Amino acid sequence: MTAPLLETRALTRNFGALLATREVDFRLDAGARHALIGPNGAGKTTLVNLLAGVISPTRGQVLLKGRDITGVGQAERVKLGIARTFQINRLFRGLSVLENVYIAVAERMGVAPSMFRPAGRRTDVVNESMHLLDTLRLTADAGRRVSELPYGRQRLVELAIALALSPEVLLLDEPAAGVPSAESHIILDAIDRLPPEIAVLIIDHDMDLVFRFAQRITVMVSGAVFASGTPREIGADPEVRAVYLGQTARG
Amino acid sequence: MLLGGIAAGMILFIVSVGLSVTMGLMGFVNLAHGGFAMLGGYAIVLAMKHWGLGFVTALAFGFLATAAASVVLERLLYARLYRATELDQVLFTIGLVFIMIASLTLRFGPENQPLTLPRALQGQIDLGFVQYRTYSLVLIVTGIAIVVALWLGFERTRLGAQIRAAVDNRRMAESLGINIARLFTITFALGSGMAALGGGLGAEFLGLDPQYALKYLVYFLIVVAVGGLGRVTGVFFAALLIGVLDFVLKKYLPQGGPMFIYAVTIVLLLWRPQGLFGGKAA
Amino acid sequence: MSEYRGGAQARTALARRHRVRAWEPLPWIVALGFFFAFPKHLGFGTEVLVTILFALSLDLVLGYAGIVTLGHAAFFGVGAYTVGMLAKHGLWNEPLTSLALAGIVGAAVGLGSGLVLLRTRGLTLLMLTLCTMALLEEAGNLAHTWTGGFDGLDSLPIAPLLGRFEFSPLYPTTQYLYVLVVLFLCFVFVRTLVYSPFGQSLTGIRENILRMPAVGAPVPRRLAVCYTLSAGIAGIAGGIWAQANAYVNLGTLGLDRAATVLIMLALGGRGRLYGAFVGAIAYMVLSHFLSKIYPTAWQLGLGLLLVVIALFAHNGILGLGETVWRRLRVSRPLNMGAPQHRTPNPPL
Amino acid sequence: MIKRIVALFAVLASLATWAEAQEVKVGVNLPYTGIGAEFAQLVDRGMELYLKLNADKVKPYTIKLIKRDVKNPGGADAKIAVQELLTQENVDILAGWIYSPNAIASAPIVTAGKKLAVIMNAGTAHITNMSPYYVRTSFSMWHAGYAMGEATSKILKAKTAVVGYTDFPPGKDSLAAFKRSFEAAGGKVIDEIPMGGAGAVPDFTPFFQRAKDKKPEVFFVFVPAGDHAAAVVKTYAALGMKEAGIKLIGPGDITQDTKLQAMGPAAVGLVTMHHYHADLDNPENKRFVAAWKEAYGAAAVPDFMAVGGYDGMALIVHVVQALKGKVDAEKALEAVKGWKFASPRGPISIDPVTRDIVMNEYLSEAVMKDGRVFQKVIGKIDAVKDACKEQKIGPCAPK
Repeated sequence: MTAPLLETRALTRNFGALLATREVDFRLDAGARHALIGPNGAGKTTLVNLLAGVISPTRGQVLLKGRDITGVGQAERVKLGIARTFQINRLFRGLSVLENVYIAVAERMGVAPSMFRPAGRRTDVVNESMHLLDTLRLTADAGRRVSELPYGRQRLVELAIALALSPEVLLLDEPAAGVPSAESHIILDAIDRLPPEIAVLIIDHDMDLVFRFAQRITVMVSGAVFASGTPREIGADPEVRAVYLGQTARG
Repeated sequence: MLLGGIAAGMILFIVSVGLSVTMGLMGFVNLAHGGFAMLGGYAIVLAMKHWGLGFVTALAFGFLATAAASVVLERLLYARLYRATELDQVLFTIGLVFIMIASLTLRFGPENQPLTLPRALQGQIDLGFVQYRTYSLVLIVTGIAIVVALWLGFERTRLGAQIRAAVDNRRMAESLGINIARLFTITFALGSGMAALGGGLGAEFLGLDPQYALKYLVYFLIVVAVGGLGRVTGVFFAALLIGVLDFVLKKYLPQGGPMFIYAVTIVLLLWRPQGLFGGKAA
Repeated sequence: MSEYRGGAQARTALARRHRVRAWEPLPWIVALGFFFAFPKHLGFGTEVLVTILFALSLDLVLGYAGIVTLGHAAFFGVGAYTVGMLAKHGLWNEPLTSLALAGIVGAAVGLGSGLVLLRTRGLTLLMLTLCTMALLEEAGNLAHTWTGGFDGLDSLPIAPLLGRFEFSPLYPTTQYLYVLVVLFLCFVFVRTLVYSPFGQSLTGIRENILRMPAVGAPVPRRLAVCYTLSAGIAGIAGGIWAQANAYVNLGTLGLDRAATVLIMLALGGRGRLYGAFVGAIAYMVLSHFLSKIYPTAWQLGLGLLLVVIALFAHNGILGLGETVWRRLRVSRPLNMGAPQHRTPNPPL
Repeated sequence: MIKRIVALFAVLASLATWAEAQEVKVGVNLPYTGIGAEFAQLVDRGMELYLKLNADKVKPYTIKLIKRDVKNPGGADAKIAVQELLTQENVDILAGWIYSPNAIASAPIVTAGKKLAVIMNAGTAHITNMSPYYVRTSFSMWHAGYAMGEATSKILKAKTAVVGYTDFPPGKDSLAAFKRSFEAAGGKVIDEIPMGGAGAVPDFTPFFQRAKDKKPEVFFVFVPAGDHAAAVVKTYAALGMKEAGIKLIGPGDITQDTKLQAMGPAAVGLVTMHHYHADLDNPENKRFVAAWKEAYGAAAVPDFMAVGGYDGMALIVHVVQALKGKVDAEKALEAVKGWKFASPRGPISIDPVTRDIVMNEYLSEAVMKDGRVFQKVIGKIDAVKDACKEQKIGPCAPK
């Protein structure tokens, strides 16, 4: 068996007395479509933060392609190919959509530290950004300020920024959260069209989305991995149904 | 012989505690806080001078008058800027300070307004083992009484619990049905009232003139930053620490001037960026 | 708007935003015109130009990177003292080289303090920058054999510019043109910087500092670079101030100066390059003339002005102008001008 | 016809120059706003009062005061103010300067501008050396400091002293002056305590506690007049230093008249050396104080700053009269040298060598009299010159 793309070993993080994640062993394979579900407060976002390097674990390890990256910071992990989106938009609200994506593309291409050439003259960055917006069907909005967009399209920009980093691992934290149902298909379509070589981990409460999308599902409860398997296995697991699926309010 | 430093610390505490709580609660950078201390001090000193009020009555008057004035300002102006950027808040409150300074200068002139303490509080007191400045002891006792009262209020009352909850997690508090806007109006009024008390009580040491609002602002801010936002006990210990340290350093190393306090603040803040007792992100 | 047109317009807007706009030579023409029209006001004019330069340096950190600092005068003062001490102690008084040195020393102090301080935010950062500046000021007072203490260093023997042009204390014609040229060069540098990918990433930090690490940006390092460059320009501003006045004192390091420049920038409009110009001129001209009429009135007026700016015109005079302009030309797409500052949150 | 028109124009032109000669423009720089606003007001009122009381002495000329706010002791604003007074307003005479740093910063401009410049307060000793056009009608820190050192030893018979001073140049000047004469007369300064800066009034308790612990016979304090002084007297009383047998002495800044009554009984026993206080017993002063109260209210009282402005304006009027309204700087300097005047502070003159003031110094003790604090003169030294320049100490030595 080859080493998984991204793996955690006994990953534990506590906030004071609260154990946000405990002894999480988790693996994400190359090109995977993996969903992470669980009730509120189960530690899903904490796990994403641990994977992205926003916070460091109290104990345990994170490995990327077999290499221990536990001590590697957030920005460096992006360079290693781990990108993420946020549950609540974190966009450059006062800037145009193009500029939002430009910032990420420039960062990935190593152009960002350059001080003397005008940003607009870096046609490589601009072209790449426009191409990306094209694939997400955001071209028409490229010149508009993000804060002026409807929320659904803002979520797309959130995704665009992450994709601009050409990740190998993409962590999507509730990508459709807050999007009115009339617009949510935009997000779902975009997720469907994600390049197959990217390994995607998605957190969501929307079971339709999860079951439509995922090849594998991990269920977390109270900070620990409760069950893991194919959608069919998870769907059929009576215990999962008892603790989670049965009581889910949404989806 | 730290009593002098402790007394100075008490003044710092009384003025700064309101600033800490309101900053912690709303994240509002209120540089006009020293201005409320000044307005209160003026109210107290002038009420004694012109209306012949007693010291304690005048303090109560200053507290109420300043609290009332602050409510008006809070509702009319501050409330509009709760979600504004830090810089806008800084500008707004600096502007407010300028208006306060200019108004007081126009009305009362640029000079110091001397506080005349009741005779009983002047001079020295014999503690048996040592002679000490009576008023310093009065300040220390008052300061301790205030911190105990505030602590009890914070820990034991519903209002206190609401404030603590809101400081720790505003969203959570809101979802629990706490009316943040009302809560803030109340704490803002209380905080400004406290500042007024501090302005009046401290006038003996710090004087009282239109520049007061800016002269001591840095000290108040240092105390709040070191103590942590929204932490009554944190501010208390920070005020004591700064007061005593300042006193001791000035007495034994007067050559260094106020340099040490700045150095100490820098070191403390680098060591604990959220303040010695703060937990929440600043 | 068709998809194609929207994309093309956004692309052109980005590709063209750094281009010199038709009105941009105007401030420089005005500045030159001032030289000939008001020969008796050149002392004031020089002070205004230096202040613009200083405000411009602050705009880089405050307007573009979004760092609120109350200690920017530290770098101004360090630059001024570099020039002052070198000249006063007979070490070096050639203007151009000592000015460059002032910039380097300012940048060095900026780098040192930036690496340490910029990890913090909010009130903590505000207090740290303020205390660092206050510490420098006290140190300056303590080291009076070198710095002249409270009195400062007076009658600095600054050598003639390029060996030919004397700095006259009473008719500062040389000073005015010299400062104008330096301001222009620094402006060109800052302007280039803010339209570069580096500048774009600074606006990213300003707009959402939490997102930046998630796109792989080394935020602390980038902020430190920005802070260093800004400190260098502030150092040049301080150095040239010392040269123009043949004088330096502790006031160059004071909170007064740091707060005033912040107010000016906010008044003019931050993150807009020309906000520094508009703010410094508006502030200084108002102050100059109003306080002539009635000094306390100036303070009252300034207070009211700040309150109004904070409540109703978050982006200063230029921001107001832009809003009006945009209202007049509703259909134009965004990004025709400089990178926009964050939209203010609506009041509750 | 043409001839007539030409003649008319000639007459008009000569009238115009005559009218111009009638008006002398005096450019005043004072910190009208900020921490020095109170001082500015005193000097300003002093100047205005002289003009008001002596309108007949000014005739046939008129003196126009052009006032500029210099805001703070930073130097920069003062420099621009002076520069513009010279280049824009074309003033004939400059006046003002509360703060020494401002006078120091302005010096090169004053020199380049070639106008008589009357310093009405700034007291750092060597300032008058910095420009040949500087003339001082206020004081040098050495006037009171040096005299006090001698008096402390000879009149107060003290052998040990602690010096506390505000840590800025006038404070250091005062310390140096006191120490020099006190130790020359056989006394000993056992501790020197810098007590914070001039910007904000510190809490003096730690410094005074330190002084008290040293148990000197006298505690010589220099702090800027105003709020610093009020706080000094309060702290001295509150710490019981009087009861501990330590005498508080200093230049008159600590018993500034405008603050004295507010200090109340706490001030009793203070011994100061100064060239002026409102209780001086001479006819000029009686007239001056009465006029002051009439002009500015019964509660108002003039002080040494007010006198600096008053006497400064007297000097300016003298110069204007001597030069018949055409104030040329070099001639003005000649007119200034050796000028004598019966000031509210007693007879004064300008030292022709140093352009600094020569005046009496009064040793006074604060006592209670008729329910108010009264400064009783207990000693007097006539015609005191600035000892710093007399003895050519440090920067006071001529360049």
